[in-house]
Amino acid sequence: MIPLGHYLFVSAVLFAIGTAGVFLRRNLITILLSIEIMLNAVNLTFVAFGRQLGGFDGQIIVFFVMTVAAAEAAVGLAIVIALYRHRESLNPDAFTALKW
Amino acid sequence: MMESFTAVVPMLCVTVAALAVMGAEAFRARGENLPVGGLGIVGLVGAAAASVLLWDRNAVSFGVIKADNFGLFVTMVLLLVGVLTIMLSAPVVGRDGLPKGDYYALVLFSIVGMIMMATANDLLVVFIALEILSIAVYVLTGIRRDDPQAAEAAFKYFLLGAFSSAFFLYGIAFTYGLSGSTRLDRVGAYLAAQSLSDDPLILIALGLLLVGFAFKISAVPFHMWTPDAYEGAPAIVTGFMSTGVKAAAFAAFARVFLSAFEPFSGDWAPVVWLLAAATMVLGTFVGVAQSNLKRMLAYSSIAHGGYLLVGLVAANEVGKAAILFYLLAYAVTNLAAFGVIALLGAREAANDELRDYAGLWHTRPALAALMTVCMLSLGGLPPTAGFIGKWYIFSAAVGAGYYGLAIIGVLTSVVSVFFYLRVVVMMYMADGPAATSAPVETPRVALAALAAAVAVIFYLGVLPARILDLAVASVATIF
Amino acid sequence: MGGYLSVVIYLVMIVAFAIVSLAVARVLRPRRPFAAKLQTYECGAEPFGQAWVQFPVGFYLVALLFIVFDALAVFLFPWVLALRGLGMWAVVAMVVFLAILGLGWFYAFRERLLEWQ
Amino acid sequence: MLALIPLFPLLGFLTNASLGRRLPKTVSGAVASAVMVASFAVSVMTVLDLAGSPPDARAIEQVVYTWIASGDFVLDVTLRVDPLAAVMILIVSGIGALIHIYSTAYMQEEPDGEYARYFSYLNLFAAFMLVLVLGANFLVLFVGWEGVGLCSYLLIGFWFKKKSAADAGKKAFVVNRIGDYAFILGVLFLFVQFGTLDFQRLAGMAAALPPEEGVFGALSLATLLLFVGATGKSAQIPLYVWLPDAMEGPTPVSALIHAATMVTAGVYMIGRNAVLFSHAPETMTIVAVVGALTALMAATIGLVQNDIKRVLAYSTVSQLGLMFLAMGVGAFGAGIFHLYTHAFFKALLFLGSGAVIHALHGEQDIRNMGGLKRDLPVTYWTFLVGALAIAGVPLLSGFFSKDEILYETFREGHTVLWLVAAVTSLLTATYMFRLVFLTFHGEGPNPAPSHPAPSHPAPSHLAPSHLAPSHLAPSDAPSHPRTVAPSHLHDAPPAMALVLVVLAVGSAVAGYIGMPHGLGGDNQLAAWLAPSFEPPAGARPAEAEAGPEGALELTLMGVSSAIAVGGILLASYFWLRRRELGAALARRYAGVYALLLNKYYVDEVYDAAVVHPIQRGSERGLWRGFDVSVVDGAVNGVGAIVAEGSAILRRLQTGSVRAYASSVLIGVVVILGYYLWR
Repeated sequence: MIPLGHYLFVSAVLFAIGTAGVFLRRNLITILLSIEIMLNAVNLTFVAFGRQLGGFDGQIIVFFVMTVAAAEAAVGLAIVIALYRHRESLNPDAFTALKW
Repeated sequence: MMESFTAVVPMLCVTVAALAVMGAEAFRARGENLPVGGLGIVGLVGAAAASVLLWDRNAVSFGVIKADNFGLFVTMVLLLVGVLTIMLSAPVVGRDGLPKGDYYALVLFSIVGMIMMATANDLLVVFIALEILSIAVYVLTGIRRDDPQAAEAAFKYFLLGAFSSAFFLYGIAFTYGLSGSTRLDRVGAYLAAQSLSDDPLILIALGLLLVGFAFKISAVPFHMWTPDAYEGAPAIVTGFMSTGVKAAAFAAFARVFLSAFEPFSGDWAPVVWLLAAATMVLGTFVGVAQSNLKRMLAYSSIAHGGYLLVGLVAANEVGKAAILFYLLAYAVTNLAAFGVIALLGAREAANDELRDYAGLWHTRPALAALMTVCMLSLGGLPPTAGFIGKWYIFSAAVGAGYYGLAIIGVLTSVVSVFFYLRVVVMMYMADGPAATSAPVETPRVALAALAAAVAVIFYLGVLPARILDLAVASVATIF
Repeated sequence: MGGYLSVVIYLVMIVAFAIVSLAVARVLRPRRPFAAKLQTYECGAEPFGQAWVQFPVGFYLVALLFIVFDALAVFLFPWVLALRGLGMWAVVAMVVFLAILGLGWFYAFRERLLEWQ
Repeated sequence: MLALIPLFPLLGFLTNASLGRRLPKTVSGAVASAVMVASFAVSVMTVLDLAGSPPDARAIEQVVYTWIASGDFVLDVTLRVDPLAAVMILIVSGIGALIHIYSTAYMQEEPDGEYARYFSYLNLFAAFMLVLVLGANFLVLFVGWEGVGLCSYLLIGFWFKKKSAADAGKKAFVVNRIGDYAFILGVLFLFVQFGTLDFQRLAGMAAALPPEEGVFGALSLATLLLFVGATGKSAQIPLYVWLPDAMEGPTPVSALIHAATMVTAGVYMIGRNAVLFSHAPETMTIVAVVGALTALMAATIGLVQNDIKRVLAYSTVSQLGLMFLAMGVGAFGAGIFHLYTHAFFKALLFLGSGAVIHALHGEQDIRNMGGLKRDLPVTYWTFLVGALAIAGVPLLSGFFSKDEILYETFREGHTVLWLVAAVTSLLTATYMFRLVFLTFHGEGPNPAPSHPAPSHPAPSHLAPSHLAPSHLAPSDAPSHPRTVAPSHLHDAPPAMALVLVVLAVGSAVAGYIGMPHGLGGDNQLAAWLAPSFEPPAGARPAEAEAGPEGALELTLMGVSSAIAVGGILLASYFWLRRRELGAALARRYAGVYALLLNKYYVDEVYDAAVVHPIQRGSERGLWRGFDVSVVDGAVNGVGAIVAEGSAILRRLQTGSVRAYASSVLIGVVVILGYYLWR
């Protein structure tokens, strides 16, 4: 059996990759994907903990998180499309009309 | 089985209203104009009635929704916010050509999320509620599809919201892993047993949850989305989200940190102290330099979040009750202020620059007078709700020995009066531009909502005792 | 950990092989670039336009709707598996759930969101 | 019953604020005046009631309701009349009523809506002022304190179309806010120390403590903070700069708010907390010194000012300084006595100057006046009474009160302060009679020392930086330069004349209520007020009542009489008999003259230190073509730190979503880092 620490380490690395993606990628869609990676890293944590603790709680929580993530992604995509229609750009740094 | 539904009845009422709005819009004949806002108000009033009946019952549904008095108090505040929002929206939706069904349904769904968040007794439910309300509010922020600023605001709000909710969820995962449950009572029991240990995982979980909440209540340094989102969104939506979201987030924040994580208050209180101080100072000082009224009020609401955090740090009996009282006072005042801004806007021009308010007293005296009361209340001048709220917060801080926070709070609120009074100066002591000078009939419903809000502001300022007793009773039952 | 040592060694070797072979190729190969050689390889077809193709927005919208209904499956599968033990309440709950989704779908349909734009 | 006193003006405010635009002037003016008279009547009844009870039990209390209850701390909205408050409500409602009546005539040229707006503010002010003096604890007092500040601000800027008026309003507000910082902190501090904000309870608790002799303890700090608040409201060094500018408001407002009532709130507040202050001798010394310095400084400035209201404004600052001096040396009764007489004669002087300005259609520069004695007999004679009273000529009200301050100061051993106060008295008599002679005597416009006498008001850029343009009326109201021949001038209309006469009688006789023992009087006022300055019964320490030192008192009285007469003679020598001498003097000591004329350049220093840095910040494009003059005025005073800091912090908000995300991430890293590596 793989010890819990390994799972947690992998999920932490995944989370960090997602976080880095938010900062490093210059395309809105990719940034959305990075956030999905972060959420999935958390899902991995849940499943790992759930298995450690026994029972199905962890997995069931993941179902909910997945659903929420899907809804969030849907809205995110819609907002990005709306944004794209106005500015013809997907570079996050192009949107600085609101500041100060 | 039925018994377990009692605690969710208020939420069900609002949900049904939201579905009814969608259904009515979906099944209506083309071109038919339905008063769907009225449907929403019916649902909200029903939910309010249910909340009143639930008072003192401590109903629990499925173990995860707990309609205790604390939750019900916040629920009532949220329902009030909802009713006022819908009443103030009526003229705006028609004027700006917003999709009616979407708009009202989203407002109602986000209220469901808020109520769920305020009454949640389970971290996972807090997360789901947070997402329900956030997703609805993201869309509401960008609901003006013809406005590039609205799209930008929605996008920034969404991106940062999703980003921070990932941290929040990570915190929940650790809490779950440590305590074996996401239920607050079980988490609390686990933490109480560990309170002497220094397990870094507990602290990581604590820190991540803190980040999630701090983002939603826009505490510095997690506030950056706030001014942009508030400025870009339609004024009435800004009013709604600056009050409703903040109230719900604060309720959950207080519940989680003052019940389950109470044993670790020695660890989180210093951090929240810093957040509160930074939030008050930054919100106030940057607000001084704003020339756009919506943006100025955005910074002001950041600062108000800081005052609320002071109550959370103090966390004595007065402080807890003060949070509830302040939430109510702030919600009513801020919503009314944004309501005035919304009513002054036009489809082509938002008219939300400070200079657009010049001479308002001469063209629309009623709105100017209402706005004056709101500004005085936000500035914490007696005899308005804002003054009493601030008084309680600061006296709680003093009572708990946090003199530094109290002094920072007093000083920043004195500075903040400058920018609130600038609005009053503009309205009374300047000549108006053409934009807002055309005398327009203010719609009755909206005017009634504003008048009611101002009545509440004065009621809370002059006769706060009753509401405060309620607030004290609400916190006494759970913490 | 011991059981996974072989995997780690395997992984290291894979990476090392890729790096080494690419590096060796770079050193040994002749460099004579010309236009056709530098072109993007598109299965023999003549490449045109930018590599970053703009998909019509309609695709995204369909994807959007798909995601929403896709999430439904997450709840349907465990429900089906456990239905026998759950009884009537589970059926009612799922019907309500589906009804709400259905209402959403119908709303989208009436608002002409499902039409190809 | 007590609640009725502020309630009447509040009703007046509500009526005029809601219906005012539709009411004809006569009605809105009558309503506003009637509610004040009603309030005065109730006050009189209350005070008679109070006088009927034995001196130890002279307090009527009304708990309106429980306002705030947090934990053990319960705070009621309580109104309490004790002897001190009794004096104050009589002054506020009485003088207030007179000024309302006067205003009905004075503001006659305003359009209907503006007229009602004016009276609604004035009523609201009176309501708040009455709350201030009736409040039985700090929080109720604070309600009034903030409220009068707001009203004063609105009234100074009443003619907002005149830029100087709008600026003056903002200046008053900003300066007062600075004082209020300190005040709120002081109140909070007292709350921390004593757990109550009720004046009587505070006094009882403080009385149990030993005085903080030679140490600067908690009580000293709290009272010092309160005093800083008082310097804002009552225009003392260093926060006095707003009051002279406040003269941009309508003249009756200057009379009511900036002379007779609101500005005395600081003095009242110290009197109200006499026990606290007397247990903090260090603070008391500061109060006395600040008061004396302010008195002297303002008097010297008043000597050379040329705007009739500005002279009176500086005289107000100076007289307030004397009151603080009295408070500082522990002569609370004397201070309140002077507050009381001052309310009469200063209101009279302001209203008299209002009548002059009214007659001259907005002319305020005394260099363009002269010889008005003929045409404005009522105004002249009443003004003269007021001037004699403030100068301290024997047997008029000002004499008794000022003399008592001087006497008490001397008796307490503050010889230097006594000397300062005596010089101030001399200057007071001199500048007041300079004003009288230049305005009412002589032959009409007389040449100014350094400026050619403008027949039309001087353009403001020529005048000293803060000298107001002489327009009284807003730009759209008729405003004639003085082209009317003097013979066509008309004296004050009946309503105004009546008020002037009433106040003149008051200024003459009001002092007899406090006639000192030395002159065979029995100083009823001091006896009446005494219970208010002592801890509540039970906690009162045994008193060693010093017997009146008749001889000393009479000697000092003689000195101050001589000072008053000397001052008047000095003025008559320079400005009546040998006018050219005044001009010559000004030329000879041009440096001093310029220093005084420019008010010691304090405004300029504040400008350089506070306002200019902000404007520099503003010009860096922060305000983006914004109407700086109107909107930013309120911010200009906040302070350089706020504005510069604000500008820098604002730049953090770059608009880039990734920068925002980094902010979130930095927050996460810092919080988690703190937890893991602390």
